[in-house]
Parts: sequence; C-alpha cells; structure tokens
Amino acid sequence: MIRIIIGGFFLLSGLFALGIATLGMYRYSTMLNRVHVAAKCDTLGALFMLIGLIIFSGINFFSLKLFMVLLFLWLSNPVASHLIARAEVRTNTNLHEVCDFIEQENLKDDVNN
Amino acid sequence: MTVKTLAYNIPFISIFLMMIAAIITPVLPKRHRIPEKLSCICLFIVAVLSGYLIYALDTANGDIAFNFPVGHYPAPWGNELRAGLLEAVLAFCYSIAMLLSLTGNFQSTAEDIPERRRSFYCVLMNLLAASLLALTYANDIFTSYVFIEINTIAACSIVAVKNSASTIRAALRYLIMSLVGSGLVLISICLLYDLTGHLLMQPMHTKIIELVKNGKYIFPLTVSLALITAGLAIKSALYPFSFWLPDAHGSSTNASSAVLSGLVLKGHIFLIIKLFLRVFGLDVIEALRMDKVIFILGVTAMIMGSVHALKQLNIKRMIAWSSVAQVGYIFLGLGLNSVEGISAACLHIIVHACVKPMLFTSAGGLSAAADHLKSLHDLLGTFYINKWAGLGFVAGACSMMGIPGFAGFASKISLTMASFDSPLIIWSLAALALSSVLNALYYVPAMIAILTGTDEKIHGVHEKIIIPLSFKISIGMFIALNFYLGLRFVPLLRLIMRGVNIFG
Amino acid sequence: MIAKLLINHYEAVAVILSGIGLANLLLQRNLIKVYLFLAAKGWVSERAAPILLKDGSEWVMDVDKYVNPIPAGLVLTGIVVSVSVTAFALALTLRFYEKYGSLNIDSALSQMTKEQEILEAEAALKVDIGDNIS
Amino acid sequence: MNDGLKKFLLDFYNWVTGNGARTENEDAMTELPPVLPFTMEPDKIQSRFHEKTLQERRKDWINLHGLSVFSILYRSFSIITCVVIVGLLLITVSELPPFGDENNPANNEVIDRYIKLGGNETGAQNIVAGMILDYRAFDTFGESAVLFTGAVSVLMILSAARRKNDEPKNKLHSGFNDRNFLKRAPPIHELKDDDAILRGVASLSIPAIILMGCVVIINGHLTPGGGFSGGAVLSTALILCANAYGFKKVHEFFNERTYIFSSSSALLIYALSKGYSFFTGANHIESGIPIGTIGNIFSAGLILPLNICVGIIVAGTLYGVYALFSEGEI
Repeated sequence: MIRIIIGGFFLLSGLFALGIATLGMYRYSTMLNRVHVAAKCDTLGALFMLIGLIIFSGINFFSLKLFMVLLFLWLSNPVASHLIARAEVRTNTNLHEVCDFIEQENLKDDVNN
Repeated sequence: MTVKTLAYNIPFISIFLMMIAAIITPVLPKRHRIPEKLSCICLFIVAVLSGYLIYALDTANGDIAFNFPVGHYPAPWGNELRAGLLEAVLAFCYSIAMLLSLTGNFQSTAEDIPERRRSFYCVLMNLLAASLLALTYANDIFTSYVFIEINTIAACSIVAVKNSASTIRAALRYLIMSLVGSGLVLISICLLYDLTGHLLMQPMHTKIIELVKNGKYIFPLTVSLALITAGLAIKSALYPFSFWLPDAHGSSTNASSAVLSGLVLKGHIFLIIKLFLRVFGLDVIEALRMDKVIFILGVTAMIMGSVHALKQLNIKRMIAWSSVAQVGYIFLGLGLNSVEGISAACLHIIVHACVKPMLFTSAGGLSAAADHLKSLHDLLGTFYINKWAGLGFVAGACSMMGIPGFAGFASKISLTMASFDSPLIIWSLAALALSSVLNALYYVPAMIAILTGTDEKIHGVHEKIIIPLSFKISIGMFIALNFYLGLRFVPLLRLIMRGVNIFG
Repeated sequence: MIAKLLINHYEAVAVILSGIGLANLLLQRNLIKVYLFLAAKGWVSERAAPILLKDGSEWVMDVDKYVNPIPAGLVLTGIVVSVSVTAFALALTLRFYEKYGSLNIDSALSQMTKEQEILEAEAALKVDIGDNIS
Repeated sequence: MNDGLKKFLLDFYNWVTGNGARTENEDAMTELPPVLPFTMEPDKIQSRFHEKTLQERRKDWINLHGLSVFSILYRSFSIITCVVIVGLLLITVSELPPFGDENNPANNEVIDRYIKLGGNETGAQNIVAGMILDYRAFDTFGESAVLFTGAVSVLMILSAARRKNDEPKNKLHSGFNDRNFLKRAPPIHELKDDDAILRGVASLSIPAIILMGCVVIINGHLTPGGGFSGGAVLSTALILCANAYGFKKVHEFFNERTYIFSSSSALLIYALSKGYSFFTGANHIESGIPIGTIGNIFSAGLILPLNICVGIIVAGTLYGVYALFSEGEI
C-alpha cells in the first residue's frame, strides 16, 4: 500500500514536470528558452517517472533495466540539449536581437581575468 | 513441367544474375568502362536464357507454365515466381531492348555522365533490370511492391544523374508522383491482405472469387482495386496522371530516356495486367466495372498525348508525349477486357518497348549531329550527317504511325481485330483511327524536318562526325527487330495469346 | 458506421494520418514538409500489433497465444523503404536547393520559365548573327 | 549605341525579371546585367522586340497570373482529392473485418503453419525473424536491395558532384545559386574548440551503444530485433563518434572505400547464401544447413549470418547518408 502511494506520488510529479515542459514549449518563443525548459523538465520528469516505476516493480531484473534507461537518459538528454543550444548560438546571426549573451572569446577572457 | 531442367531455373537465375551484377559493380575498377560492359554481358546472358525459356515452353507438351518456389516452402507459405510463355516473351523483350539501348547510347552516356558517376549509374541500371524481371515473374503481391520501390528509386536517380537544374527538378516531380502512386499501392495491398489473408496471387484469387460470390466485402474490394489501379496508373503515366513524364523523359540522358520510356512504364502496366487477370479475374473486373474506366482513360490518353505532342518543338519532349499516347493504346486493349484485347495490349507493350528506345537513341544521335540542340528547327538536315540515326528515326516514326510492314502496324491491327468482338467497337475503332492521324501529324513534320537540308549538309560539306560502331549495331538491330515484328507478328501474337490463356 | 469505425479504430487513425500525409504531399510547396507523407505512409502498414514468442518451460506453439506475424514483416519493409526513399528525396532536395536557391518548387518553376525566355532570346540572337554572316 | 533603345531593352529586361524602378538610375544603365548578351549591334536586336502578338500576350499573361490561378485550382483540387480518398478509406475501414477478431480472414492456414511449425522448420525462436528471413526471404532480400539502391543513389547524387564542384555550364544559373547560404551554418564538428562535454559522454556511451547494437543483431533470431534495428543502433555510434571527435577520426577506419567494399561484400554474401538456399529449395535438394536447437545462439541455420550481413549494410548506409548530408562525402 505504502509502495503504491509513494510510487504514485513519483509518477504524478513526473507527469507534472512533463506537463510544465509542454506548457513551456508553447509559452516561450525563443529557441534558447524552449531548449532550457524542455531539457530541465524532461530530465526531471523522466527521473520521477522511472523512479516511480522502479518502486512499483520492486527490486528485480526489470528495475535494473529501468535503472539503465534512467542512466542513459541522464547522460544523453542534457548533452543533446546542450548541443542544440550550442548550434543555435553558433548559427543564429540575429541572436543578439532576442537576448544578451557573451561571445565565447570574451567569456574565455573573463575567466582568465 | 516438373522436371528440374535448366529452363525451370531460368526466372530465378535471370533475376539473381542482374542483382549480383548490381552488387559487385561498385567494387569493380572503373577503367575501360568495365561496369558498363559487365551490365551488357549480363543482359545478353539474360536475353539468351529467356530465349531458351520461350523455346522450352513452346515445345513442351501439355502444361506450359510453372511455379518456382523461392526457398524450401511451398505456395501459401513461401514466396513464389511464376513463368509462362507471356512472362518469358516479355523478359526476352525487356532484356533485348535494355541491352540495345545501353549499347546504342554508349557514347552519349560517356559524354553526359562523369566517370565517377558512371559506375553507380550502371548499378542502378542493373537494379532496374532486376526489378523489371522480378515484376514480370513475381507471383506475390508484396514481392511486387518491394520491387516497385526499387524500380522507383532507381528510375528517379537515373533521371537525376545528369545533374543539371532541369533534370533535378524533373526527378523531384517524378519522385513525388511515384510516391503518391506507391502509397496508394501499399494501402491497397494492406486492404487486400486484410480481406483475403493471403499475399500470393492464386490463393488471393480463389478467396476473392469466394467473397464476390457471397457478396461480402464488395465495397472494400472495389476501393482496393481502384486504389491499386490508380497507383500503378500514376506510375505508368496514364494520361491525367502523366504530367511528370515529359520533364523526366525529355530532359534526362538518352540511355535513361530510352529505358524509362520503353521499359519502366511497361513494368507497371504488366503488373496491372497481372492483377486483372490473376488476382481479380476478368469476371470480377467486369462486375466491378473497372474495365470501362480503364477503357475511357486509355482513349483519353491516346488522343490527349498526341495533342500535347503536337505542341512540342523539342524532339525529345515530343517523343515523350508520344509515349503517353502509346500507353493509352495499351490501356485501350486492357479495357476491352477480353483475351484478345489483353494479348493485343501485350503485343503493343513489346512493340513499344522495341520502338521507343530506338526513337530516343536516334533522336540523341540526331541532336548530337546538331551541336546537342534539340529543337526541330535545329535538326534540319541532320539525316545526312548521321544517316544511321536518321534511318532509325524514320523507321521508328513510321512504326509509331502504324504504316504496314513496321512494328506499330502489328499492334494496331491486332487491337482493331480484338475490338471487333467487343461492345465498344465503334468507340475503339474511332479512337484508333483518330489517334493514328494525330500520330502522323507530328511524326511526319519531324521526319520532313530531318530530311530537308541545305545543300552543304546533303553533299557532305560539314565536319564529319564519327558514328561509333556500337551505335550502328544497336540501330541496325533495332531496325531489324522493327521489321521482324511488323512482318511476322502473327506467330508472336499466337504465342502471347497462348500465354494469356494460361495466365489467369 | 461510427460504431464499426470504433472497433477498427487503429485502421481509422492510420487512414486519417495517411490522408493528412497525402494532403501535405499535394499541398505543401515546401519540399521538406512534403516528405512528411513518407512518415504517414509508414503508419499505414503499422496496424496490427506484432510479435511475441513466449517461453514456458516448454516451447508453446499454439496459434491462440500469438499475434499474426505477417504484418510485422510488412511494417519492417515499409520502414526500410521509407528510410531509403527519404534519404534519396532529401539528397535530391539538397541538389535542387543548390541549383535554384529555393525549396519552393513553384517559384523555381517561374524562374525556370524566365530563364527559358532569356535563353530563347539568346538563341534567336545567335540565329540573326549567323544569317548576317552568311 | 542608341541610348533610347538601350533604355528600352533594359526596361524590358527588368520587366521580365520583375525588378523595376532601377531604370531611373543612370549608373544602372552603364552596368547592364551580365545575363543578356548585349554586346551585339542594337539594330540586330531590334527585330526581336517587335509589337506583341496575341500569342505573346497570352504567354505574358500566363507568366504573370498563371501561377496564382494554377495554384488556387491546384489547391482546391488536391483538397477535394484528399477528402474523397480519406472518406472512401474511412467507409472501407468501417466495413473491414473487425480488428483483433479471431475469425478474420487473415488468421488462416498460413499463420497456423508459421506459428506451429515455424520454430521447428526454421529454428528461430523469434517467429517474425523466421518468417522474414526464411519463409519469405525473397521479400527481405528485395528490401535490402531497396536500401542498397537508396544508398547508391544518394552517393551518386551527392558525393560525386560536390567533390568536383562542377558549376553549371550555363552562367544563367549562377543567379539562382545560393551556395553561401548553405555554408553559413558550419557543422558543429568543424568549429575549433572541442566540446569537452560531448566528448566525455561519447567516450562513455559509444562502447555501450556498440555493445547494444551487437546484442540486438546477434540475438535477432531469439528476441525482437535483428539486422535492421541493430544496424540502426550501430550507425548511431558511428554518427556520435563523428560528431564528438570529428569526421576525420571516423575517416581513419571508415571511409567511402571501406563503406562500398563492406556493404557490397555483405550484400554479396547475403545474396549468395540466400541464392543457394532458394536454388536448393526450388529444386528439392537438401540444403544441408543445420538448424540447431531452438533458443541457442548458434541455431536457425542461415538467419544469424544473414542478420549480421544486414546489420553491416544498415549501419554503413545510415552513417554514410548522414555523412553525405553534413560533409558531402563519407
């Protein structure tokens, strides 16, 4: 019983995070904002969902597989979002019109200073 | 025919030979035009084998068609190929026509396509040949779909091989139209499978007969028949769906035009014939009233194709529109919905497969004689510069007009004979007459244009162009075939009729 | 009819999707969007749920336990065909874009006609000169 | 040169190309567009631009308005077509045998044999693998050939032309070329600074991905999966490697030569082995290929090597297509 409650709590919070992500995709208009929302909420949502599922199934081979899925999602999802954002910064020539950002060379200088 | 002779294995061997030729071509050295020679040799072997198959089937007593299970499992479980007289004749004709159009355009291919691409071009040609043979022999509707897709991709890319702006655009439009066609075919195959539970043609046929007899699922059957016919009609350029054709066939390199116009369209049309005869059966087709639709579309294509061809000044586009008209003839024969009509349609497939590549090849030769210009004005007097191409064009044009003694006459007379037994006799005769007149209206001026020349052209005061031996041989063979078909078509027609009779 | 459609809802959804794909193919003038049709085409065949081979302590070989395997094969073929056709179509589109600077097949068409007009004018000029020389 | 005529010709050219208002500028007059061959004597050109005939007017009208009229007609036509087709199909679907019913026509003796005897006849635990690679292997062979055809076409269209950088012979096309736009966005791997994050993750995950791909391929006859899906997994490993370490790194062990060689030979092995089994099957000769016990890795006769061949082809092809699109060469 307690397992169902905890697992259900995790599943619901995962769903909540994913819903926020979907909302954010509509709410924001610029690419970088959208990537930000999608990356954070998706990662969090996936974590909650999978934890919920693991709790539901208990400790067995199946939950090991779920854990592997979690591991790879956490590896790949942030990196993918990072690459998308990077590509946007690199290729969008009108980026300074929508947001302030520091050029990478300047960034390096700042760090050095 | 249960004896496991060589003839029994020929359908399989010919498909596999072309496939393996395609597979090993990319790793072959590109020097000395080895890839092209390999495809020519393989096509020649396939032609010889198919000729032997015709002979074996013709002289066999009794049953003259056999099924070839591909793999260790019999009919409803494994794939199957089927070979009869009709398939053998078509395979023979395809391989000969493809061989001749490849050899005839040996030089123009080399001029149009850089060496690095030519090896890939040969791969695609081999795949095209394999898919045509497979479409001819396949006895399984899903196998047919897979090979249709191979055919589509290969056909679109041999259009795009020239890499000029117009060919890319033509290839894109061709691809988009083909995709619509294959989408419809796929949906229809899914529906048919859902209704009958089979993918092989014969079990499907018995099941469909049963369904129609019980009056079950009539509407889905009609829809799937309509969809698959429409899909294949788009791919074979039946008139209202044929606007992609002149671009694709008119702008690509000569060998591609010849093969596309002469053979690729025919592969899809033969699949329609197969569907009508072997999957649905003529009675079901008549009950679902598909034959009338096909007849009307065929007549429209015959007339509108010629009308469009009349407007063209570019010689290749003119020949391409003429293909649309000729496809109309085949559909007219199909629409008659009788064994005679379908045999005449098959004869016309063969005639067109032998004549259209010749026309494209010789048009290529003529325009090469006029600095690669393709307008009829620029071709004035080119007959005297490249006499072989000129002769080929004249023979082809006479054949397309249906002058007795040439190949086109054979199919036209058999279509006329076939329509005597049909209730649609008046319409079909009127359409045949009108379309012949229209054909003459654009082929005669073209002939006059290449035959009238200024004095210096007639008397040879121009730079000599070297006509390669392969071109001469190919045009010579084409002309010989043309006369053979025109003068001795009765035995061939009888052979085809025997084939169609055991086809269903 | 609606009730029957509800029973066959998988098929109905597949059909509607393929219709949307077809509309895209015919309506979109942007070539990239056109290829959405292919994705829809893949769906058409994907109607029946495919495989499972269950293993008790013995091999269960009973018809009731399994779903029809043939549609799975159809789906697989459909996917592979879609992949290769999409790759080919995208390659052609890339070339097209390099030649015309546009992904719109219609505007490329109008450019084409203008181009041809200019070419014709050029050719006619050549003919004029040739006449004068001779 | 006659100035009035020159102005008229320029006007005409601008009218044809649709950029007016430039004629006011005197400078534009001296810089004639390079496209038209205006080097000829103007009195020879004069004959070209005479009073417009009816046919020419029709042509002009079509040039101006034809496209919009055509597109309206085309749009309405295609919408009607689509609606009709979807409606027809919906009616058809409502009349189809109900989904998932046991008495469907599709549940017949064919399926019976596949399921009942499939295991013993093909030796494959996965019925689908047994069906596509043994019962209906000819279709699957065609399918690999489709992939091969697609790969060859893409290779032919993209790689050969781009390397030679062959400009269209006709200068007229150059106006519509916008190559610079394509080059504006440099691919990520071309930029100088290396992405430490990507590299770190790639070094962790590439071995795992390769392992996964191999498992999927090798267990193709036992579990869902097989050559096609496993090959797709392997190709992602190659693509990730290329993105993290640069295409040059991948070139060291996988270039166009190796691609063509590996996929050709894999397909050749596929074709020959399958051809052998087709041939023996049709002629009722024992093929002599052991089936093995169901459930073992080494079972199911030819299915395992065939899956490996298909995996090689698919992995190479998918990576090759990606490389061709982003690099222009494999």
